[in-house]
Order: sequence, then C-alpha cells, then structure tokens
Amino acid sequence: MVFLKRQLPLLICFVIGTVTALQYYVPTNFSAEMSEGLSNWYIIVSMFAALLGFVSVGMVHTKKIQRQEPGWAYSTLVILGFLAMVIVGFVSGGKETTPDGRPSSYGWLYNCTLVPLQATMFAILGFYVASAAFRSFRAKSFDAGVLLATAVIVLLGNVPFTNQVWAGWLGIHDVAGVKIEMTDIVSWLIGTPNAAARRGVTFGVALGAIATSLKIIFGIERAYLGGGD
Amino acid sequence: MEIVGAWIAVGLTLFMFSFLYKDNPFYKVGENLYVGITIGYFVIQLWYKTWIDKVWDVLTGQAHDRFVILIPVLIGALLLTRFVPKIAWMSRWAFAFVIGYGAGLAIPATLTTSVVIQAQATAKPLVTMPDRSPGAAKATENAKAAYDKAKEGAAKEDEKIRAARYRYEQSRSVSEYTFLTAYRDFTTIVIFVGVFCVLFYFFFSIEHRGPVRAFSRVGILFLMIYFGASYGNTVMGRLSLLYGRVLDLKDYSRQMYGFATPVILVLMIAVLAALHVKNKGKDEGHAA
Amino acid sequence: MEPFFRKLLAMDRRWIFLCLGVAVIFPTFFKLNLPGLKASPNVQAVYDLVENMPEGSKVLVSFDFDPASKPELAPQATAVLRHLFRKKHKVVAMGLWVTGVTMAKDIVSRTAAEANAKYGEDYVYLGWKPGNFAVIENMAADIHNCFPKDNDGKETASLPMMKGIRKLSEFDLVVSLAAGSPGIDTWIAYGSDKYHFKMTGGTTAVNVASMAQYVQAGQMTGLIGAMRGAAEYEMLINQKGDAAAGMDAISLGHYLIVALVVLGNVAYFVTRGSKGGA
Amino acid sequence: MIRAVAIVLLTAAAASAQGLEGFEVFDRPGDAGGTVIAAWKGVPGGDAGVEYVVSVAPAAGGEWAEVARFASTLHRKVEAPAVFGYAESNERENYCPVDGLLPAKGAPGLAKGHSLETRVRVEAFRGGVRVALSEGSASARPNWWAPQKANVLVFALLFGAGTFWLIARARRNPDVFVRRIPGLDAMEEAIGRATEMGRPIVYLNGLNGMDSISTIASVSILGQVSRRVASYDSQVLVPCYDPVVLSVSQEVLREGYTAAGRPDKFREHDAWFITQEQFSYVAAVDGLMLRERPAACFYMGYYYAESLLLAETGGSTGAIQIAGTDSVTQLPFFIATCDYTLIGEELYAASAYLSREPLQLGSLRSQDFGKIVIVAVLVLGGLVAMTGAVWFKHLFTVAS
Repeated sequence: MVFLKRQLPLLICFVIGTVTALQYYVPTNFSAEMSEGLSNWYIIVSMFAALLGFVSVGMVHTKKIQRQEPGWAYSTLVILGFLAMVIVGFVSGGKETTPDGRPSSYGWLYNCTLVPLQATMFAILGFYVASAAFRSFRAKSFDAGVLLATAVIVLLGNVPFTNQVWAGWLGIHDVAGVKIEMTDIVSWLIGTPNAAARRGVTFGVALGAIATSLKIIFGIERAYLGGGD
Repeated sequence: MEIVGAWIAVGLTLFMFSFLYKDNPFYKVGENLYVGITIGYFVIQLWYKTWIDKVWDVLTGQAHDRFVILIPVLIGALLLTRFVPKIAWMSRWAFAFVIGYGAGLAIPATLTTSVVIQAQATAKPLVTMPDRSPGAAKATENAKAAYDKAKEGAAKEDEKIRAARYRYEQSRSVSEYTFLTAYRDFTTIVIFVGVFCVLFYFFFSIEHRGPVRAFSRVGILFLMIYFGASYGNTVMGRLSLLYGRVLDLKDYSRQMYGFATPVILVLMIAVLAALHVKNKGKDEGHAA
Repeated sequence: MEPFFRKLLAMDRRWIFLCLGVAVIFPTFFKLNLPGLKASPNVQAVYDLVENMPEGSKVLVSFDFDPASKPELAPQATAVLRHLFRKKHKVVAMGLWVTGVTMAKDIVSRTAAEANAKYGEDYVYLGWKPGNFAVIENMAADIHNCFPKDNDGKETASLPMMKGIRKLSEFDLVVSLAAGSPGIDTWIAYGSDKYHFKMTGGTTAVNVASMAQYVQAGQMTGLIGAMRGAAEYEMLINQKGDAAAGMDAISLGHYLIVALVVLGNVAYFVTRGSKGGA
Repeated sequence: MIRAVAIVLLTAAAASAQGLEGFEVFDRPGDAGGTVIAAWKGVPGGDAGVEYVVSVAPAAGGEWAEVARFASTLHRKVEAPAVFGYAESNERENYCPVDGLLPAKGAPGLAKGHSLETRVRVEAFRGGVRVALSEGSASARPNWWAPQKANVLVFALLFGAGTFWLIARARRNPDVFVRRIPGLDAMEEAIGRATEMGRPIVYLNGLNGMDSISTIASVSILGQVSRRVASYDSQVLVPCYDPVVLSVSQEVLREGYTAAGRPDKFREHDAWFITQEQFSYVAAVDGLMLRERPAACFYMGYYYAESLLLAETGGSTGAIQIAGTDSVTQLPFFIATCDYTLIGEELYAASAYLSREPLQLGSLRSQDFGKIVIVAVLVLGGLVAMTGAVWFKHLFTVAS
C-alpha cells in the first residue's frame, strides 16, 4: 500500500520525466512517435485537470448556498451563469456562428457577457494606475528615482505627439547617424538596458526552474504529492 | 436580440466599473456571474474541442489501436479522485504524470531558450573591427553618391534625404570606425555589463563587499530601468483597456441600442445613492 | 504652498478617477488627430518580414489572448491578418487561450471576408486545445492529429489548404499574439528553438519589456508592442483601424499620468520636511 | 517538362562528364529518417554562374526525377551547421537535402523511417552547358542521437549533477552560507515597530496555490515572522485567498508560536479564508487595512494585477510595507510603493536563509554556481569573440 501511495507516483514521475527529457536528444522515429503520443495524452489529461478546478469552485459555492452563508445569493449567480452558458453551448452545438455567419446563441452570450465582464475587470486598473501615480509613486530613494525617471521617459516616449514636438518641431533627429528621436530612445531603453536586466533575471529564474524540475523528476521535491502518507 | 445584447453588455460593464466607487452589490453580481460564465464557456469548449474530437471520435472510429486513448482518460479520471477522501491518494499517479511530463519537457527547453541562447547572444565582441574589404568600401561610396544625389538642390533636410543619410552612415559605420560603430559597441557593452551586474546582484553565496558590492549596485540600477520601462508600458496597457471599454460604452449609447449606456448609468447611480443613504451611519466595512 | 499640497495629497482618489475618465472619454467625442506616429524598428521588422515573404507562404497565427486584452491585441491581429491576406499568404489561425476562441474566430473571418479569402483554401481556423506547451509539441509532430477537426467541426484533413501542412516546421512563419503565458515565450521555448521555424509576434504593453530579450537574441524577428505598435502597423499597411483611433485617448491619459507622477513627487518633497504622515 | 529534360540530356551528351569535387551522398545525421544529403566542394573551374540540377532515382533502377534546381550561390553548407559544422569553407560549398524518401505505405522488409537505397545525381551547368556530373547513392534512416544538441545535454548533466551533490552536502552540513538579505532587517524592524505601536501586522501569501515556489517560500517566511511576533507579543493577521494555503498558514502559525514558547498566544482565526475572486479579495483586504490600520504590511508570494490596489491602500494607511515576489510584471508597483522589496530570487533566498532547509539551500547554491559559470562564459566569450574567433560562440549554438 505504501508502495502504491508513495513510491509508485515517484516512479511514474521519474519514468515520464526522463523519457520526455531524453526525447529532446533522440531524434529517431520511435522517439518522435512517443513524443506525439505523450503530448496527445497530456492534452486529454489537461481537460480533466481543468475540470478539477471547476468542480472545486462549484463545491465551494454549492456549500455556501446550502449553508446559507453570508453572500450566498451571489453564489447562485455563479451557478446560474454556468448553467446559462452550458445550455446555450449545447443548444448551439458548440458553434459560435450559425451556418449563415450570424452569431449563434452561444456566440451571442459570449459577446454580451464574457467579453464585457473580462475586459472591464482589467480596464478598472487604468484608474488605479492613475491614482497610484499621484499618491504612491515616490522617488523615496535613488533607486526608486531611477525607476521613476525611466518610467516617465517611457511614458512620454510612448505618446506619438511627444516625438512630433521633439523631432518635428525641435528638429532633434540624430547625432552623426545615431538616431535619437523619442521613439528611438524608448526603443533603446527597452532593447538594451532593459533587455540586459531582464536577461540577468531570466538566467536565475531559468536555473531555478531547471533545478526544481530535476528535483521533481528524481523524487527529491515531493510537495506536489501533498501531505499525508 | 442585438439590442438586448447591448443592454446586457452595458449593464455588466457598468456593474464592474462601479467598483471604482467602492465594493458594492452591482460589482459582486458582475464578478460572480463572470466566474460562472467563464466556467460554462470553458466546459463547452472542452466538450466539443477535446472530448468529442480527441476522445469520442477516436473511440467510435475504425483504428485498431483506438482503445489506447482510454489510458489518458483513465489518468484524467484519477485526478478527480481528489474529491473522494478515501481514494484521494490515487490522484497522485495522475499528478505524477502531469508534473513529470511538464518537468521533463521543461529541462532541455528552458536550458536552450533561457540559458544557452541568451548567453550566446550576450557574449559578443565588445569592439567591432571595421570591415576593410573593397566590397564594404564600395558600398559606402555608393551610399554616399545616393545621399549626395538626394540632397542636391534641396534647401532643407526632409524625411527622404535623412533616410539616404542614414543609409550612408550605416554603410560607413561598417567600413570605418565611426561614431555609429562606437554607439553600437556601446550598446553591446551596456548589455554585457547589465547582464553581468544583475547576475552579481542575485548572487547569494558571498557577502556583497568590495567589488562585488559595486557590481551589485550597478545591477540594481539596471533592474530599476527594467522595472521603470515595465511600469511605463503597463500604464499604456491599462489605458488601452480602459479606452476599449469607453469606446464600447459610447457605441452602445446610440439610439439604435435604445440609449443603453446613459439609461443604465442613471439607474445605477440612483440605486447606489439610495443604498448610501440607507447605510449611512452603519459600519460599511466587511472582512470575511 | 505646503498646506495646499497637504490638502492635495489627502484628496479622495475618486477625483483622480474622474480626471482620467475625462481624459480618455474626451477624445472619443472630439477627434484631436495628434500627429507624430512613427514606425518603431521592431514593428517595421515584422512588417518587412510579412512583406518580403513569397506569395502563398504558410503562416500560423496563434491568438494567445482573451477579451481582457482585446483593445491592445485585436487591432494588432486585424492589421497583421489584413497584411497577410493582402499578400495572399496561406493563414492557419488557432489559439492557446480558451476564452479567446470566439473572439479570434470573429477577427479571422472578418478580415478574411474583407480580402475575399476563401475558407479552407486561403485560411483555416483550427480553434483551441488545452495543454499549453503540449499543444505545440503535438503540432510539431502532426497538426492533423492535434486538431482532428477545425473549430466548426469540419475534418481538418478534408480542407484543401491543410493537405500541404502537416508539421509545425513546415510553416514559413509563426505569429503569436500573446497577452502572457502561454504565449510568445512558450512558442519560442517549446516551438521555434526546438523545431526551427521563423517566429514573430505581438504582445501587450505589460509584456513588452519582458520580450525584448528574445528579440535581442534573434529568437524572434521584430515585435509589435501594444496598441501603439498596432497603430504603427496600421500606418505601415495604410489602413487605419481601431488602434490609430485610440491613440489620442491614450496620449492624453499618458500626459495626465506623467503630470500626476510629477505633482505627487513635488507634493511629497514639499511636505516631507515637516512632521505628520499621509 | 519532358522537352526540357530532353534538352538537358542532349546537352549533357555533348559536354565532357567531369565529376564534382568532393562529392558525397549520405543519410542526414540526427533526424527521424526520410532525408539524405548530397554534398560537394565545387566544380572544376570555379562555381561562378553555375546552376546545379539534382535528380533522384531508385537504386533498383528506374527513371531519374529532378528534385531541385538552384544557382551555386544558394544551398551553401553554412545553412546547415547541424550537418556540416562551422568550417569556413562552408560559405563556398554546396549541398542539397533530398526529402520525402519514405515509401508512402512502408515497404515489405523495410523498418519504419528507413528508405530504400536511392541514387542521387547532381549536374552542374554553366551557360546551359553541362560542365560536371556526379552520382552516388545512400538510404535514409532514423538516428538515435542528435549530435548537434550534445552541448545542451552536457550542460544539463553537469548542472543536474552539481545540484544533487550540493543538496547532499547541505543535508550533511546545513551550515551553508547565504548572504544577509537587507529586506530581512527591514522585516525585523517592522515587527518591532508593530509591537511599539500596539497595532497588528498584515501578512499576505499571494494568489497562487501551494504548488508555486513563491507561495512555498512565502509560507516558510511566515513561519519565521510568527516566531518573532509571538516572542514580541504582537499580532499577525493572515487573510487567505486559497483554502489550502490557509490550512498550511494556520499550521505554520501554530508551529511558530509554539517554537517561541507562547502556544497560548496562538489564535486560529488570525488566519482566515476570504474568497477566491481576485478583486473581491482585494476589496476585503483593503477594507481590513483601512479598519485595522496595521503597523506593517508584508506582501510575499505571487501577485497579479491586484498588487497595485493592495500596496496603494497599504501605503495610504502609513504602514511600513515590505514586498517579496517573483512576479516580474508586478515588481515595479511594489518597488515604487513599498519601503522594501525582495526582487525575484531574493524571495527564495530569504526563505532558504530563514528556514535553513537543505533542499532549498542546496539548490540555491547550485543556482549560484550556474551563475558563476554563466559569468565566466560571458567574459570568456566576449574576449574570444574579440579575437575574431567563432568557435566559442558555436559551443553555445543549438544548430538546426
């Protein structure tokens, strides 16, 4: 039993992990077929993994409704939204448009609910960015000052009209062939010091990710198994 | 149908925007609907795009090895044993498959994309040697001729002449060591120094003293430029999203949609004001 | 001066919300048409790439975003698709983000209809599959197997255009329009660096700074950044669209935010000396 | 087509049939089969203005079929470094891959991925006159090894071995040096301040689940924070986004209070679940911060767009704010609004520093070694590149 609960998962992980990693170096057709098969399996398993998340959200909300916890009425909306989408989805056969090119009821519901809800959720942040710009972005230290200065240059440079003033009216174009229009300055900032810093971060993150993957494959890191025996 | 859709879309948009005023029932309605609708949409996509065409069609097809497809289905089903506490441990086999596959694929891919290639792109010659070949000299000459021709008779430099001059400077920077060549070398050096110093900043095995401290200080500055650029761009992103919503709202305020935006806006403000009056004096906070 | 700034700092933030609202809404009613838009080198690189491919090249466009980033990436997708159809390239569209499926279909069919492109011969929309990187891995082996049917349930193998396209490496170009991960980084790590095809794409403003390293290392050619990048692309193909129209609103918003940052810092430094926090 | 071939044959008969220099036909190495390659060094008399025509025929006999026709400036060997490496002569020499040799339905006695023996003929024409002709044969087969990726394999093996060795070492002797991280001093200070002011500390674990490295690090830091809080007799509030993270946090708090010798001070409801809806969670936490006016706010773990809303509200209450996240898109907001921010890997390092767990210490050390190697490669690479040599660069090329 302990074997089934603890060792077998580690063994499965080890075998699948090594086979997949080695597949990168082994081009033969056997390896290619294996890679195709495994990726296809993974896609199908992903479907159930998504389901796992849905079921747990569903359970949280049904529990809330059953126990009539505070705010349980909102939970009924989750269930309602879900049912509405699923019903129109099956009625439309999963197609977004009817054969004549008009939106099906599934496509219609998507366009008038999911699109505005999701888009607005992040549009709200525009306002908070503005208020934070005023209330919290402080050059408290030299480092924060550098951050703010870069941000302001990028903000100004991202507006085409700044370049109109800079290049069009002030006539600043280049120094001996080195372009210094506002667009070029922003491109340089992003393409050079920014890319360098990002790359430095990438190295560390990538090494960390590789180390974690290795530890998982070789069964040293077992957090994913969860607690218990 | 279109008008109904517009009213729903406007209503939900404004519900979400009402969060700006404060967390309120309208917003909660929008948010909870969003969760349900997204899951519903997802389920339909999974059913038709994965279950039907990758599993069901194969099973009902003619292929002699069609039942192999039941293996991943079984693995997937094992994931769901999580909800049955007694046999929840069986889900570990499935997690082992999912995580093992991801980890195995990630090792060589991450190493190639994020380490090997990035290192190669940084280790460039820090000083460019001019190309002394006759071909390069000839190219410069041609570019110069084209530039001379372009500026002939023109009193002021316009876009076209400038483009010709850039081309000339470009080829001159290859055949000679010009200011432009120096600038390009400078760019290479900045990247080199930046990567080098940021790596030092994230170095935990030695105390940051002496030269290491200097390097890591420079590293921080590079990081701050990165975050500054990231911040500046994020602002643009958020504003674009806001503009997108404003445009839709404006579109829906036309007569053909029954003035959806203004009508709903006024109604909502009225309700929120009423709620405000009703709750006045009560503690409005809520933690759990 | 000091009491004024102190008062300013203590102001309800909803006033700032109002200012921003006005800055963004105003230009939608009164067109300013601010001049000065210029193609940045990275957008130009993407344009040149599409422009210089021989007619009929096979191009994969992956919609790796959802309605949350629609105002940024939909104009990019529209502009790139218009360009691709205009150059008579063969377009295969798909997506890795589930909630973007319907929106992507809408964009693809709208641009195709403009160019009189025929479904199945000039373009195909395959839809979505779960599994992120596994989808890329699976497509590298066999696209027909990965997507047995297109988004509308037609057999992929029955579409004339797909007869000549079986593997990812057969594409002349892969374009990923990504709002995050899975997106450009996934396509590079699990796709182009491994199976060797040409890669380009567009991304949201938030991710531009993070993608720069791939452009610098030559792992992808060019990059369209955010709504501004889309506006530049629209300018290059000479067909103004949603992005160009939005630049005014965005510009005013930017100036407002710069002003707020400056004002906030001035207020901070003026009031800092004396005691009492915010 | 037939006419064209006929003309070709006629001219061919008229010219002398010299061979191409260094002509060879072989299976393409490092592939899944189906491709052979014809390669040659040049034509007698130089290849200026030369056009090559490549044809194939089954070795068992049959018609020649033209498969490619190109000018000598195309199909140079440099385009296929995976096959020919990086010799300088590759710029002048040509090759031609011949694909699609696999029989459509397989052939009896032929293993998968193998092709029948195929003859490949290359003719060189200058001004319509054939100046050279060579012929060879090979069969395509799948290969068990991709030599062009050997470098990546070596790096992976070295890094893997190093990681395991360092973890094993840290297990024997967990006294591994990790430099002091300035943010940790600031945390200490913040806890002290909270005690002085008699106000609580708000500690957030981020929005990811327990499977994310940053959440693991965050919870492990919470454990250390709770010890200090317990010994100072202060209070830490942990509103949670994820039920699993909640139960782990409660466990960690209990341990922390016990370790500090104050198990009586532990209140289970100091950590509680709010909701799994992003912005509702933010609204609730913001409300909490405005009501409780905490002395300090700690944001550790992974955050999304809500980072800004949290840190802004926290800042407006005058709390000391310390953040730690590896979510790079949110870092700018934390850096500009918080008093101290642990950037990316610093979060993991802080967790290793505080917890002294061998697994974390060992891999932190191995990542540091990896970084040393990268630094060395950058410096060496830069120096070697300046001499004009390219071999060093090619050690890091993953060829196609």
